[in-house]
Amino acid sequence: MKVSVLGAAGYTGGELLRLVHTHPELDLVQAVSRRYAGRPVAEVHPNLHHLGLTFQPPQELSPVDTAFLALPSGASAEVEAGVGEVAGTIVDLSPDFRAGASSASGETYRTGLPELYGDDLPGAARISVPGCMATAAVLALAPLRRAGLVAGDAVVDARTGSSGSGAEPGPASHHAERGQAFRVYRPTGHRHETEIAAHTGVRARMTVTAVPAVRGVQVICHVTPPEPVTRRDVLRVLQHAYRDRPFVRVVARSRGVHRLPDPQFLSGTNFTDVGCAVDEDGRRIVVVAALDNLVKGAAGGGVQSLNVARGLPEQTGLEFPGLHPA
Amino acid sequence: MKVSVLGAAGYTGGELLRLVHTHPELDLVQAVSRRYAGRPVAEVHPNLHHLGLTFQPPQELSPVDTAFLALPSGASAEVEAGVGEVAGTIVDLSPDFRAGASSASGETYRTGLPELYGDDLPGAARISVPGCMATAAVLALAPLRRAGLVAGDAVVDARTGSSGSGAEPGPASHHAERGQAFRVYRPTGHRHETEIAAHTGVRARMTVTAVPAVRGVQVICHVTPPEPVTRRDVLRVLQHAYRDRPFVRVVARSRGVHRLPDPQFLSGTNFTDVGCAVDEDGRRIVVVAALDNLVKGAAGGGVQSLNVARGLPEQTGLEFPGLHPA
Amino acid sequence: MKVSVLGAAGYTGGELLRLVHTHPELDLVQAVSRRYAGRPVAEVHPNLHHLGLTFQPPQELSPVDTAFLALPSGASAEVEAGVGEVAGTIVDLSPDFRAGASSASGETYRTGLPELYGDDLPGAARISVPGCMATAAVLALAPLRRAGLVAGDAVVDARTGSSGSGAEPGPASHHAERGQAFRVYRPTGHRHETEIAAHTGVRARMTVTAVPAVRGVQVICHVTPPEPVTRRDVLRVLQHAYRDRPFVRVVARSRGVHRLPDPQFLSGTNFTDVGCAVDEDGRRIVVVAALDNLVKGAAGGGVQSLNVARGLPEQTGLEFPGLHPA
Amino acid sequence: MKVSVLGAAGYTGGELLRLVHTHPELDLVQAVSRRYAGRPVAEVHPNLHHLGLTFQPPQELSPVDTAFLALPSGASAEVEAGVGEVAGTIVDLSPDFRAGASSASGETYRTGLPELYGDDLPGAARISVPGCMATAAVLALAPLRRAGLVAGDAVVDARTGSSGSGAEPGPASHHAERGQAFRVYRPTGHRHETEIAAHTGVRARMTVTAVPAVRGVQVICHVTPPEPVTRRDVLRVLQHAYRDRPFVRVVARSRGVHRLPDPQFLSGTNFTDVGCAVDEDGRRIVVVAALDNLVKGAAGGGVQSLNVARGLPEQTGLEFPGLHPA
Amino acid sequence: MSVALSVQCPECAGAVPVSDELMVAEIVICQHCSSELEVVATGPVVLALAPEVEEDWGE
Amino acid sequence: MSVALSVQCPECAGAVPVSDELMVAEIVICQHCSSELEVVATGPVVLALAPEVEEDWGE
Ligand SMILES: NC(=O)c1ccc[n+]([C@@H]2O[C@H](COP(=O)([O-])OP(=O)(O)OC[C@H]3O[C@@H](n4cnc5c(N)ncnc54)[C@H](OP(=O)(O)O)[C@@H]3O)[C@@H](O)[C@H]2O)c1
Ligand SMILES: NC(=O)c1ccc[n+]([C@@H]2O[C@H](COP(=O)([O-])OP(=O)(O)OC[C@H]3O[C@@H](n4cnc5c(N)ncnc54)[C@H](OP(=O)(O)O)[C@@H]3O)[C@@H](O)[C@H]2O)c1
Ligand SMILES: NC(=O)c1ccc[n+]([C@@H]2O[C@H](COP(=O)([O-])OP(=O)(O)OC[C@H]3O[C@@H](n4cnc5c(N)ncnc54)[C@H](OP(=O)(O)O)[C@@H]3O)[C@@H](O)[C@H]2O)c1
Ligand SMILES: NC(=O)c1ccc[n+]([C@@H]2O[C@H](COP(=O)([O-])OP(=O)(O)OC[C@H]3O[C@@H](n4cnc5c(N)ncnc54)[C@H](OP(=O)(O)O)[C@@H]3O)[C@@H](O)[C@H]2O)c1
Ligand SMILES: [Zn+2]
Ligand SMILES: [Zn+2]
Repeated sequence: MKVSVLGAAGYTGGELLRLVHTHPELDLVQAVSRRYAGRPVAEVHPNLHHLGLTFQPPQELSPVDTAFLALPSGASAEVEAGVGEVAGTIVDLSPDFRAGASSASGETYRTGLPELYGDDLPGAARISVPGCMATAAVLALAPLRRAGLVAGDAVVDARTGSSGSGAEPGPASHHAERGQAFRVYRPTGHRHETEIAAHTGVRARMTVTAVPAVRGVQVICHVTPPEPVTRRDVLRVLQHAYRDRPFVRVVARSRGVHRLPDPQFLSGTNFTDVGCAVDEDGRRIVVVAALDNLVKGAAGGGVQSLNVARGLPEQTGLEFPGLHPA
Repeated sequence: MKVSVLGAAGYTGGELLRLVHTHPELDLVQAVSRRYAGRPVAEVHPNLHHLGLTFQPPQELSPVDTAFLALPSGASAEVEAGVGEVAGTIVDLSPDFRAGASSASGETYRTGLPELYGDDLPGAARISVPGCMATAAVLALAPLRRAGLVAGDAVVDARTGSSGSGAEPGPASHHAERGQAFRVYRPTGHRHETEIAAHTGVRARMTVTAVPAVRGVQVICHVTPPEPVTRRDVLRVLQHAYRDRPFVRVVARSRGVHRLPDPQFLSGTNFTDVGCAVDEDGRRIVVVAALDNLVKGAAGGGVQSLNVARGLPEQTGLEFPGLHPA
Repeated sequence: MKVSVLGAAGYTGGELLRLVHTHPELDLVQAVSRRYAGRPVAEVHPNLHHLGLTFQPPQELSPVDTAFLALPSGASAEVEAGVGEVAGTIVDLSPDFRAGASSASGETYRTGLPELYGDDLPGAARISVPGCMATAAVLALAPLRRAGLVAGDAVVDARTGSSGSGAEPGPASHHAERGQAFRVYRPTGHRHETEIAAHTGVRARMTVTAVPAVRGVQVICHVTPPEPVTRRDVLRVLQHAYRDRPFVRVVARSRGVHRLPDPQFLSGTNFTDVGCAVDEDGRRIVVVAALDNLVKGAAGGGVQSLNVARGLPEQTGLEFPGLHPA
Repeated sequence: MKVSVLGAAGYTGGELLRLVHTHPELDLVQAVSRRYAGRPVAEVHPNLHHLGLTFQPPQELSPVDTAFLALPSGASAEVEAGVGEVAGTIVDLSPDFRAGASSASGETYRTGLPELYGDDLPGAARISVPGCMATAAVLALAPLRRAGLVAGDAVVDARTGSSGSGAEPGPASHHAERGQAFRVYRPTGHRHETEIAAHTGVRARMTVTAVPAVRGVQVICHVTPPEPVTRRDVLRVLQHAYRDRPFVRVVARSRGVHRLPDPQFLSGTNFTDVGCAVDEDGRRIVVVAALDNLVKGAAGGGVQSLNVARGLPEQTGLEFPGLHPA
Repeated sequence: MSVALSVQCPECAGAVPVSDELMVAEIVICQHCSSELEVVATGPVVLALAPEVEEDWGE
Repeated sequence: MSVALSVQCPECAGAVPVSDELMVAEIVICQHCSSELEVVATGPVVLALAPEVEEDWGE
């Protein structure tokens, strides 16, 4: 299947290049960048040095089966119609088409989250991948909600690495400011709250902290159950929900140093790890979820959704298991 | 005033040595260590190289005005009676005498938190400093509680650096495991919950994460007010509570990169920074507090309390303002 | 091909488990650990959670084609004879059999560095992988030496992450000491000097610094040429030497942020990146090399050597290209 | 003494504000910034929150005893004449007046390095502080050179934190690129080579790596002695050279985890730590030096020099000893 | 070798592979949650949570 | 120079130093919360929150 990546010089774009290269059924036609057109891809993504790729200008899009849009909010919306003319399928990572929006071609975007919308995806020609923190929180909360374990609002404490805001430098991402930061940059009112509500029906009261990591999202969801529950009750719900989902692992060990989901072990992988604990009185459930924002939270989620849409095995091209130690 | 430090080879003990050296009214008599007795202090605390100090064995305690106990839980209780025979005043950093416990000499320990118990401290001969995460949460929650802004339980999301567990190596503190960790090591049931309740009357449902930092504690307290409030209401309460408290700064800026309390700027200082935000519907208050666990959360809190106990200016010896960039 | 990993609970052992799982021609029979026998592998290596592996005790070794020894120095030597009875081939990562030592079975160990000893490896039944810093320095220096560009001794400034010293905790690897350390722990006399000399004929005067990273080795080799040279001369030598070597990339860009080899982009990969610069007067060559100590410097080097020994394509199972951003 | 700081919103400027505030003989008149004029200093330097300072525009300079110039290269040269009209003394941190250049007022700039030029400084009205890496290398090499221990060129391997390039964001300082970087950004030809030669007579062949730290410079100087020497010989030279210099500590321990100079313990301090080792054959001396680029390498060096110039005790205002753990 | 079957972990409901060679009183460990599980019956296999010492995990 | 007095910031209640040279319509900035405050009266000084553009702060 021929594919192109728009925004290939960005962070999610770079991950798409890596994943497409690994994927046995996908062939890269163009790595598109305005700024770096004509320059070697390795100048921007040194990990891909050995691939010998060159960025292409956006003016000359070749026909492809699938185009990935790894563009900032607004830019996707702007180019979508034009891209639709050369690409049968569009996978968009931006927020532009998330809430079931319509393509310029009239088709409705399906949500690129196979764990919840796997049945919607086969045959899809327009796919929009949810936000990275939203994905983590949704995978943490949706099973509990369905099992009737969520009463009232949830408090969602989210932590994010610096790659979450992309490749564009600025005062907030300057290393000397950001290197050791625990910067509560969005204490209330994060826009992912809406996405979480749309996918789970739970009102999430989020607080987001920029933490000293490059990759990784971790959410701690504090949920009040309608009646006291046990850890065992909640674990059962999670295990049941994700028994057949290759990319969600239930991680809640009672021994060892690493017991609950930790993003450090997920860099480069398409996993979301989910685990839980419960207060002694059974009146608070703590669900922890972690993922790599650039992979499961963006590029990998897009490839996974495309696999499902095209009837390929869901894990194709996404087998990297992550590293320990990290 | 002559002072000794027991546990001087540990992390809070090392900070006591630094602070005592800076303090114009305190003179160090002994830096006590079992394991390093006879060895140069600089072998353990390289920052103190130029002071030319040597560790002393615990067998030969000299008489002093004040002894600081920077010992693990249990060890303080064990030595307290003996220390009381050579020291008029004891300042204990361990949990052993926290809940108003009695000294072997019969005296009641006062709580070494001048912001709440400043009136109790003058003349005190036994001082017990609260836990580091407890201190942060208490300074965040106490004013809100007094102002009637706390209905029901609070969710307290706490993050801690690795120095919080002391100088003893182990599998969980091994650099290759801990360096990039977001390890939710105590999702529920942390013992500081009890301390917070005792000092504020608020039930804190804590979740504690070990984060990639050496020093620093940050707590995010999610509080439900009895009725909707505004950010302005909460800020007013905080400003009012800490107007005359030299070591609590209300930090809640509406511009700039760094708006809410961030522990990165507090390393080495005795400050607790406190700030807040409120959900748009006024139904959740987010209070953020940060401090250096080894200073305000331990050694500095002890020196500050001793200053108050002895009628010295509260800030004596604690003037270091912290660094930017960190 | 059936394989077992001894020392599977260690860091290079964990990487072997990961690589063997990925490798289409290798099947894991046993992941051996004394301490964790009977426990899930994921308790120690959380990245492998989804594989459902369990550690096996060393007492019950099953017959295999190849056994990997990922054991400390001394331990390999101790078990080698016994392992030789159940395994046709042994790949040892320890220093025990490095200098062309003999197996208990009488066979000579071949050096597991296909870039230099590729012709020696086909058919080999005993393979010893060189040290991680040695590998980096050897790949940097060998081509220059062969080209007659090295006069006199070389100065080798080596930097290493904390995983280089394995999974065993201790005071030097305690996070609060190691997290921000630039610890020159071996200013002179590192044992890899001997290995470098043996493989290149160059006397390397090494200085080794423990730096704030978990994975990664970087060496800066300062070489005096017999006569002034240009950067182009040196690049030509490197390009020529590694033209057909899949795992050595010559990285020396004149544009972009990342121009010379940086270990941050090599985590998890089997690459060694090599690049160079030359002083304006042509009298000093600076060669920079970087690799992942646990992969190319150990487990990956072992798998690569086994591939060559068994006539498989050299890159089999070692395709992961690394991440950007890291 | 009334002082002003130009470039007060920058990194060395911020440190000057901190040091001036601590200094009993210096009173801040103006913290000058073009971009932030009228804004609270704490918006930029959160550590100074409690000081209640406001940036002033450069158009309205008040008369002062001393003006500190913490401006980029070129900017100092541009404003120097004007500043000279309102300030009796100028302390410049930029490279603009380093090689004994002349002030617009005709006076020659003295070198702000009291360890070498202490006799030159009393009474000085124009002081230029050397570069940060140059300072480290000069303090490492000068005593050896004077003792006749340096034959030929030295290789200087320098590592620098991200604050070394100031507060201005850019692609190379973007956190996701820089956070884990070992970026050999100046393998040859660094401009500090000239400064080192000028102050020591040694040709330093430098290689500079940007490392994962915010503050801190560390240099490893590899020196060939004319004849074999012992570690003791070299230590003796260093001890002798710095016996009476309060800010240079000779650190070369034979026990403990931290034996040679490590910048992690120098953040915020005005120390340069210097230590050494010698190859077994006596033919290579390794001298390690470390400092905080923003303090001893800039702002602190300026204050120290001003102290000497005005006849104040050299350490005034510079007493902070640094932190352990860091 | 015996056929790989699986039963639910009584703690986390994760799938625990059990062979028909398991005997009563043997301990198996759940891969998902690390719980130690005691075989309390066979044919079919029934697992129960074994009493476990709460291990300290640092910090 | 004028005597340093202070009034409360209308946003955060922090102390804002005001001099008697302040004039109506001048803007002062609160050191505590960075709010821009407009002088709406003098003698005594009264401050009001000035309308502010919500500045993006990255991430
Ligand atoms: N980073 C994450 O963790 C993450 C997670 C989930 C979703 N997302 C979403 O994924 C999208 C891409 O994010 P990213 O982090 O990869 O961003 P990024 O690193 O900033 O890269 C975006 C790329 O888009 C190109 N671009 C920028 N403005 C453009 C415009 N107006 N028109 C066309 N091209 C433009 C740029 O390349 P040239 O200038 O070279 O053309 C740039 O490299 C965003 O919508 C983001 O919200 C990101
Ligand atoms: N670290 C923090 O952030 C923090 C914050 C608030 C409160 N605290 C409390 O402060 C106390 C000290 O903590 P820390 O982090 O400084 O600990 P630490 O780094 O582990 O040091 C404790 C020192 O106590 C000595 N010691 C250990 N066991 C002893 C025993 N049984 N009897 C006598 N001495 C013993 C040891 O020195 P020798 O073996 O050389 O004698 C050790 O260096 C603890 O109670 C802790 O809970 C710590
Ligand atoms: N780390 C590196 O970067 C690197 C690079 C190149 C080469 N190497 C070499 O590779 C080897 C393994 O290094 P590593 O870093 O993986 O070490 P490691 O993390 O310390 O693991 C070694 C494992 O060996 C087992 N072990 C320890 N002592 C043993 C003994 N006496 N007998 C049998 N088993 C024993 C231990 O497991 P149990 O206690 O559970 O049995 C341990 O997990 C070493 O020889 C090292 O020099 C390492
Ligand atoms: N960083 C170090 O480690 C270090 C060490 C030794 C020496 N130095 C030298 O110290 C000087 C300052 O370095 P820094 O790191 O503090 O730089 P910085 O963080 O970039 O700050 C420089 C400040 O100067 C002001 N400025 C910039 N351009 C100007 C111009 N054309 N005219 C007037 N003001 C201008 C800027 O403030 P406004 O825009 O707000 O006016 C800026 O905040 C440089 O010359 C540097 O080479 C730095
Ligand atoms: Zn289980
Ligand atoms: Zn205000």
